[in-house]
Amino acid sequence: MEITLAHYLVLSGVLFAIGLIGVMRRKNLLMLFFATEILLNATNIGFAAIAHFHNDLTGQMFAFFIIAIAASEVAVGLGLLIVWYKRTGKIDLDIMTSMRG
Amino acid sequence: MFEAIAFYLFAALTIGMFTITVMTSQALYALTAMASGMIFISAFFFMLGADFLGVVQIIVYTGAVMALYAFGMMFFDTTRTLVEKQNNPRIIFVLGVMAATLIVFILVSPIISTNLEARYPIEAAVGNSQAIGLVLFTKFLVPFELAAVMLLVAMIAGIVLAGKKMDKSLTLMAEEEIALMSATQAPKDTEEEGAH
Amino acid sequence: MQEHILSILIFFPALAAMLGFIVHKDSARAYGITVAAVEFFLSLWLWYLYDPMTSGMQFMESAPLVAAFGINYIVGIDGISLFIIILATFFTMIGIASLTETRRVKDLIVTLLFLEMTMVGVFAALDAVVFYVFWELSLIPMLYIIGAWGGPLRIYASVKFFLYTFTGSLVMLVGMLFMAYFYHQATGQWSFSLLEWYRLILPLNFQLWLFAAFFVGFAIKVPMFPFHTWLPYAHGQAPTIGSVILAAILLKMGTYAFVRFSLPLFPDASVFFMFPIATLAIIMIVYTAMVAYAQEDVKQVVAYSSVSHMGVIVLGTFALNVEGISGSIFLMIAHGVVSGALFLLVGVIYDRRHTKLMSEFGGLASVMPRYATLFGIMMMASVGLPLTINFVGEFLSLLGFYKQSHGFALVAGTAIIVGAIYMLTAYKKMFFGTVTKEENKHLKDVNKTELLALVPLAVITIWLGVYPKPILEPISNSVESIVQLMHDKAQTPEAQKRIPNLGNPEVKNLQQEAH
Amino acid sequence: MLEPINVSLASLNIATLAPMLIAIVGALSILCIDMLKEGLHKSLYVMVSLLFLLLDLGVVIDFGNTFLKNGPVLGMFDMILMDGLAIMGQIIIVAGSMLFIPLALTSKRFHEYNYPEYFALFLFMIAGFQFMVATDNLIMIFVGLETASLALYALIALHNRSKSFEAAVKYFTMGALAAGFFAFGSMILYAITGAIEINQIASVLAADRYADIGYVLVAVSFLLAAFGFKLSMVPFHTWTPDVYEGSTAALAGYMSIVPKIAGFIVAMRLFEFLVHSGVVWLQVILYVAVVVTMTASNIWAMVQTDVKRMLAYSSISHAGFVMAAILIGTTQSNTALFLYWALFGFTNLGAFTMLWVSRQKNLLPGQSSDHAFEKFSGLIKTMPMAAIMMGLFMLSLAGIPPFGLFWGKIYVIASAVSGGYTVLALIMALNSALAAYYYLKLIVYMFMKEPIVGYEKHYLTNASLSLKTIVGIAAIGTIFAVVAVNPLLNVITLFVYNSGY
Amino acid sequence: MEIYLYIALFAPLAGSLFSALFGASPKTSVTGMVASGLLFVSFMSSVVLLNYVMAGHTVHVEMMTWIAAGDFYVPFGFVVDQVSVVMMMVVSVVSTIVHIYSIGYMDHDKGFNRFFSYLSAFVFSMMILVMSDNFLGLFIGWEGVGLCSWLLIGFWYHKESATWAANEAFIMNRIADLAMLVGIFMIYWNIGSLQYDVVFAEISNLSIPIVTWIGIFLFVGAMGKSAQFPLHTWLADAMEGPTPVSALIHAATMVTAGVYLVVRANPIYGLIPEVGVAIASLGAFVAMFAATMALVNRDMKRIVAYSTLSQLGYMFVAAGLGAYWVALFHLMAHAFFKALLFLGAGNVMHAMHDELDPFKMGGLKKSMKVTWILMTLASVALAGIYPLAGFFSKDLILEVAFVEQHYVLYTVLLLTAGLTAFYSFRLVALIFHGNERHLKYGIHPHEAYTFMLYAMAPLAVLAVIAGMVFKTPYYEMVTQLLPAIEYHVHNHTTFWIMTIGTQLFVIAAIAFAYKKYAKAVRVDVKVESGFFYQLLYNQYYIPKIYDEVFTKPYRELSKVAWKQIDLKIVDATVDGIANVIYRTGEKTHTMQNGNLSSMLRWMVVGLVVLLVLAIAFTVGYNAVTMRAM
Repeated sequence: MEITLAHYLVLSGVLFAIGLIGVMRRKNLLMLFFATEILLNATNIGFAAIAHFHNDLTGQMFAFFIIAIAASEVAVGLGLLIVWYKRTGKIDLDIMTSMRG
Repeated sequence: MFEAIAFYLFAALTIGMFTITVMTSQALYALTAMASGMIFISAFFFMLGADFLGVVQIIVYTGAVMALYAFGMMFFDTTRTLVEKQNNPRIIFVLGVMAATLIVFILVSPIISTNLEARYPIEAAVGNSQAIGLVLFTKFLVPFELAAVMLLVAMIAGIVLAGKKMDKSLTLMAEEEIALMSATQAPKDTEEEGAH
Repeated sequence: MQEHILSILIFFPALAAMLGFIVHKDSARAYGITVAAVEFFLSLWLWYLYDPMTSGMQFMESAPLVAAFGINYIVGIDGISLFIIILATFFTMIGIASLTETRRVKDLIVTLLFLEMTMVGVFAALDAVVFYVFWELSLIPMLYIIGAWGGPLRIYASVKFFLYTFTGSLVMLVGMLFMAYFYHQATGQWSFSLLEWYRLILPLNFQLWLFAAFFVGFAIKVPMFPFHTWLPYAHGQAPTIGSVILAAILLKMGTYAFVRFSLPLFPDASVFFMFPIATLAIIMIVYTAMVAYAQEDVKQVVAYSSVSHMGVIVLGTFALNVEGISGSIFLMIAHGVVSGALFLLVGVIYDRRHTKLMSEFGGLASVMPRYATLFGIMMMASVGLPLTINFVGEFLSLLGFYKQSHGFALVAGTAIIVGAIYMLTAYKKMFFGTVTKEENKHLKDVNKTELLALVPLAVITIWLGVYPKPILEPISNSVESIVQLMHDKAQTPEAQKRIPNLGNPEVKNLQQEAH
Repeated sequence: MLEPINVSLASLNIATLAPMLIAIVGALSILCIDMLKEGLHKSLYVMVSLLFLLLDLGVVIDFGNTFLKNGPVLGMFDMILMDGLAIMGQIIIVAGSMLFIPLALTSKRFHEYNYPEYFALFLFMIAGFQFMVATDNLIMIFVGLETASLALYALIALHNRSKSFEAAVKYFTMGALAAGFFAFGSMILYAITGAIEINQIASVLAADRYADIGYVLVAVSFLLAAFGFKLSMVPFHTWTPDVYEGSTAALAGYMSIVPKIAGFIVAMRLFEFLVHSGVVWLQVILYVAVVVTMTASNIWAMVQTDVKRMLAYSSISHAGFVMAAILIGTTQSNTALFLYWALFGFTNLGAFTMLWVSRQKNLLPGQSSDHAFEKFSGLIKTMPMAAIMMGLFMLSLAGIPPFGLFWGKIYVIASAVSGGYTVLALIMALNSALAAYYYLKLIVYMFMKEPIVGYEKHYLTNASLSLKTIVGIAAIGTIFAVVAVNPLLNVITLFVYNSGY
Repeated sequence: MEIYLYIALFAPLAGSLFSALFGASPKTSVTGMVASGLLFVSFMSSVVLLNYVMAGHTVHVEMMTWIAAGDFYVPFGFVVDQVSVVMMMVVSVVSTIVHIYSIGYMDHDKGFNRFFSYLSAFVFSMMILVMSDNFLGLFIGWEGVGLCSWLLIGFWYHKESATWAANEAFIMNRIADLAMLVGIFMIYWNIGSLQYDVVFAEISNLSIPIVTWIGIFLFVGAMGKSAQFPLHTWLADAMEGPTPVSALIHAATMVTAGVYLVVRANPIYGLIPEVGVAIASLGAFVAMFAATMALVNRDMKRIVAYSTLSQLGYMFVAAGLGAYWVALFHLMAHAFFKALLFLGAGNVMHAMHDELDPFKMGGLKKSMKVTWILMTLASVALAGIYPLAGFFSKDLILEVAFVEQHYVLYTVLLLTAGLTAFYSFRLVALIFHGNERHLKYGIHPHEAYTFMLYAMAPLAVLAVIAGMVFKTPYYEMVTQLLPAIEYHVHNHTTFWIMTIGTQLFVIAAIAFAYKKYAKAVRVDVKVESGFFYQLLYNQYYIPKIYDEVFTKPYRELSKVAWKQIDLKIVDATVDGIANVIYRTGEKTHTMQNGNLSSMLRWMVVGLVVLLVLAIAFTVGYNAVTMRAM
């Protein structure tokens, strides 16, 4: 049986959904960031697959830039987490509710 | 056939790994599972002929990002069991499963577009990295440079935020305290972080 | 200067208000009186320059504002707007002159002068957007006046006033934009100029919708039943000056707008909605008169009486003939004078007793005879006694509507009965009987300042009741042109039947001369 | 083998990069200055930034002239697209930034202004936004967006107090999720069209007659979610009030204007052709989204107790209002969008600056938040000028004529009417009435209540000449907007029309 | 002649304004003098005009435009013709006398100046009413007298009953005025003018139904002013005012305005005899109805008021039957003797310290001889004994009814004549004869000022001679304008039987009254507790019914309208909408709970909703396209 683009896309979609579950579920911010990485990675599979099946490099380029973005996000995200941690000693997002309403 | 086996194998592995990442209550498991998930993804890249991407994936993710996360975990002391209070776990899974089902429902149907055309076709004769290099430094030169700026921004942001200067908040200090502090060139004993 | 007199009239108070910030607070009132007096005399001069025999617009000025979107600063007046403008300047003047407020007088004066600008602007505007601008802008000073100088419930009252009116006028704004769009469709040009809109003949279903949209804005302002409930609160809480201006001028914006917009733009719709609106008007007349009768607070009586009278005005407007419309416009002025005076009078007693409950009074006629007399004159005018200013308007309005429907006019005519009931009852409660409350025994009669405001009003009330011609004639001339316009534009047979054809208005004017 | 590619330098139109490059160079030079000498006063950096932005603006305006003569310019392998939208967008972005940067010159010292990096990041962010609007390539949009966003997260956090960290983390996390949405949406579009340039996507889809309707809709769903986040459409808006509250008033004001216009331009590029494609679904969805966003945020704004949060909800509502212009999708409505946003910019600048002026470092006794309503009680009695200014901005926001926003508002509503969306126009109008309630609430506090004893001397605590100047500019812009509307309208129409929107 | 017209018209106004100047100051006799003097001037001018009119001329002036809008045009126009000059004479004579009388009567009153101001204003209004040359001008006067009546009834405003009566009078009149206005509207829209001459010239061109309606509406207007059933209750209550006011307004002039209107509008009523008959029937009914109420009443002034009402009924019978000149004639005669009666009553009241119950008086003829004579004279005239005025005017009406073959009316009127005689002399007997019952209340009566008595003298003279002397010249003058119909019973025998029979009947009634009341008053408890007595004493319970049926429900309904409808429905709806919106905000803004997790979930929810909608649409779309294929 042949593996088609649809297979990859479905995989991509499933992984994305897993990422979504993680994003919704995680209370520990660091773990939450893991989940956002999953989202981007899921997309990357899709891009690479499309590039392959369309025989077009653009998809790979997109995936490449997404990796760059993911990396930058990690840097900034960790920076934010560090200051937050220094201030509160926790990285649990449930304590982050000083603003509401 | 080989392709199929490889696909299903890696798909299962990736899904498994990521599920662990998302579901486990052990931070270390999560980290490890994600790292391996990333590597399995690079396998897909290789399978799809995106060698360059595969390499970048391993280097950037498994090398840089994961290292950062590992550092973060140590810093935040999250190696223990995570305690995460879920006030309504069911809704999360309902939403997740729904999203997955819906996306899959559409994605399984074949694409019937007839006007697809490859703008930058992959030529078999050319190595993937070479081709990418060519495209990257012509068509995608500007985004590439911009990505560099973005990384610079991320770097500055990371450095500034994690820097020691953030320990004392001028925002929260009264004007007199600031004046005093700059006059005495920040002696250590006046460090009253978080006056609130 | 004459060709710019309207602009001067509109913006002079605003300019003066800005400069007023600099004036020392002790002199603010004198400054206010001076400015308002100058403005009033300017408006009188306008009357002097006005040619009463011409029915069209005079002193037109035009300047582009947003030319790309067809918004122009167009102002001009005809007989319909002239006198309401004079009324506005007059009431601002005597309002400031009779001011007894002591808290932050300067702010109040400045606010009033801004309000004056918006009032004059509304009545002079001939461009829908400019009209809308002034219309909305007039809410702000009034909001402030009620909210800052009002009674205990002032914030509720002022916010209610603002939001209610604002909501209505936003619907109207959509109507205006649709009208402009329609004009654009018809001519390829954007225009908000009223006079250009007049030339459009709209299909009936458009007319109906647009009429409804405009109606919401106007009806809330008037205020028509069942949109009237903001009014008692506003009046109840507003300081005297606020009530006076609100009743005398601001309410007139709604009825004026009916004449200026609804009738000539949508003649067929006007006929179509004539009876529903007349029904509302009658409910206003009778029902609010009953509500007024039940009140315990004299100011509320006057407030509800305003609604009741506005009902007659609306009815007269929708008579769609010269008699009715002229009458309703005259009644606008009349009601302005009379209700303004009544609110001033209520203010007089409020200043002395700090209560407006009628049960607190009684027998005032013996303690304050001059006050009782002035109140009596104004009350009788409000009741619509002949030879007072109200009668002319009320009579013509009812006369006009009688042409359209005998039954409606008959029911509406009960205004003269129910009006007498609540007014006389209120008067009786306040002035007749013996003085029962100790505090009332030594009340001072009206003083000179108050007389200064009240006597001119009483004089006008009777003068224009006896000799309304100087005002009625220009009004009537201008109304004729509107009615003729409506007749010419009317498409449905019903409308053609209901709106009279005047033939050539010029000839008729001559006929009237010969009388 | 690959042939070496010959590209003539002229065909690259390297000049199209100039505006963004100026901003980047500005940022780098600030970093260099800091490297050469530490501890320089913030006013230096403000002025340097201003200078570079001025240059930037000059170049953009120059492009505007060229555009009017020659039409859109493509550059750098068609990666940069200088059409009317891009130019308009950049003008608003740069000019808006120029008006906000002097707000750093407060009389009180706040943490972030001690960092030269703050200004560098600010300029990088502007460059990011400029890239974002000056292209129709999804990659460029994505990278530009992320550059700007990452810088923005840092700027928020640099205020250095727990609320600002909280705001930054929230914004960041949700932004990451939105980035995921964007990426996934782009992926699906790419899957069915093989293109990542919006106009190519459009033409492919049109050629296919939207055969893969399911894919298109799923892609649009993802993109809508992503831009819903950026433009704070309900229910993707939840970050807005928290982030506004957590960041400084100056930055909050900035966020209510500049990032949004960038978002709108991209949204316009993305959704306009879809709206016109006759995909009813999108029209309905956008319709619902617009109405829900406007109404819900207005309703929530009513119950706020903090002025800044109230303004946050209000800006959500305004965004919803403007989103309607995209739904309507006529030249007039797109023109209206820019007009509205330009006028909104001035007014909101004023309003947030007034808040910024009143910012004190610690909460006073009885004060529940930085800009709680009660702080403004009776302001007319203690600081009449401030009260009048604030009142003016509130009135303008409420759409009371003749102040700035009114003209934008009628033009948007007019475009709805002419576009055949009469009911929408009515809903928009009625929403303005809802909105009036909460703007009025502040006016009520300022003008109709008694001052709270002890608060009065804290009101103008953060004022400085430059802040006052900005308020003045905003006030003048708000009051005399009517004069500017006609020329603005003419120019914007030209730009929008010639860009094919 | 115009100058006399203006003098006659405006002299009272001048008097009024002059008095008004001193309105708030303490008593100054000069106001009374000046006002009376000016009225006398007005009277003299009226005399001049009368002479002029007698010579067959009329005066018609148009002073200035009043209301002109579109086609509507009404001037201040005045006409002195045969009808109006009669009214002017009546008004000016009676009012001059009442003014002079009042100087004495109001001597001790604090509101002396105010009183004259009001009283002269009333005369001015009345002059406008009778002199106007158009319906709207008439309406000015109509309302003007209403206003003055309100002011004067409520003159003693500290009395609750007085102010209540004043308001009642005004409001009741307003009800009728509405009908009158409608009548005016009808005239205008059908004829295009309100000028009498135009209207009367054109009226015959209108269809009869329209004319009928006009007639009905105008008459309803007249019913209010002339206090015809069912709008009659205010008149008796109006007796709360000072007695000169009752004499002038509620006896001699204002209440007859309704009659004047019908007479004036005779070309209209001439076209619609059916309406005329209805008017006459109502008039006869009222005549009887009022007379019965007067029989048992225990209030001196109310008795006289009911008598006025009854006489107005007579006038309407005449007017309704087309005998306009007779109606007008009775109006004039009645004015004289009724004013006299009232002024006499005023003297008695003065003497009795405002006591009104005749059962507490008695034997006053000793101390108040002149008053006794004057009042007896007036009562005789009222009873219609030859040769006093009443005989000529009232019996003429009986004849009219007879000649027009309305025998029922005739019978009613005849009976009423008897009743009239009875109650009139019951009053006279009770007051002036018998025991001095008042002594036990410690009252020592005294005669009024002499000049007051002198002032009354002309009225007495007129009451005596008006019938004899004036009838012929009056008839000749008036019939130039009014239909000249001589009402003679052609059969001489019948005539004499009728005349003498009537006289005898009346005299018998008088005798009965004297017999019953002149000596001692026996209170017949059985009769007084009987149904009829109670019915009559309580004015047929009509005021009570009105109170129960109209006043109270109106008050309750008003309360309901305010508290229930306005506040609880209309306003509550508005506030309700606002509250619902606000509450929604309060309830739902907790969605923003500040927790990042739920914020992220909201985003996913948004996405999923979009996806669901997208898929639903896709499925639907595909289904549709499938079917299409």
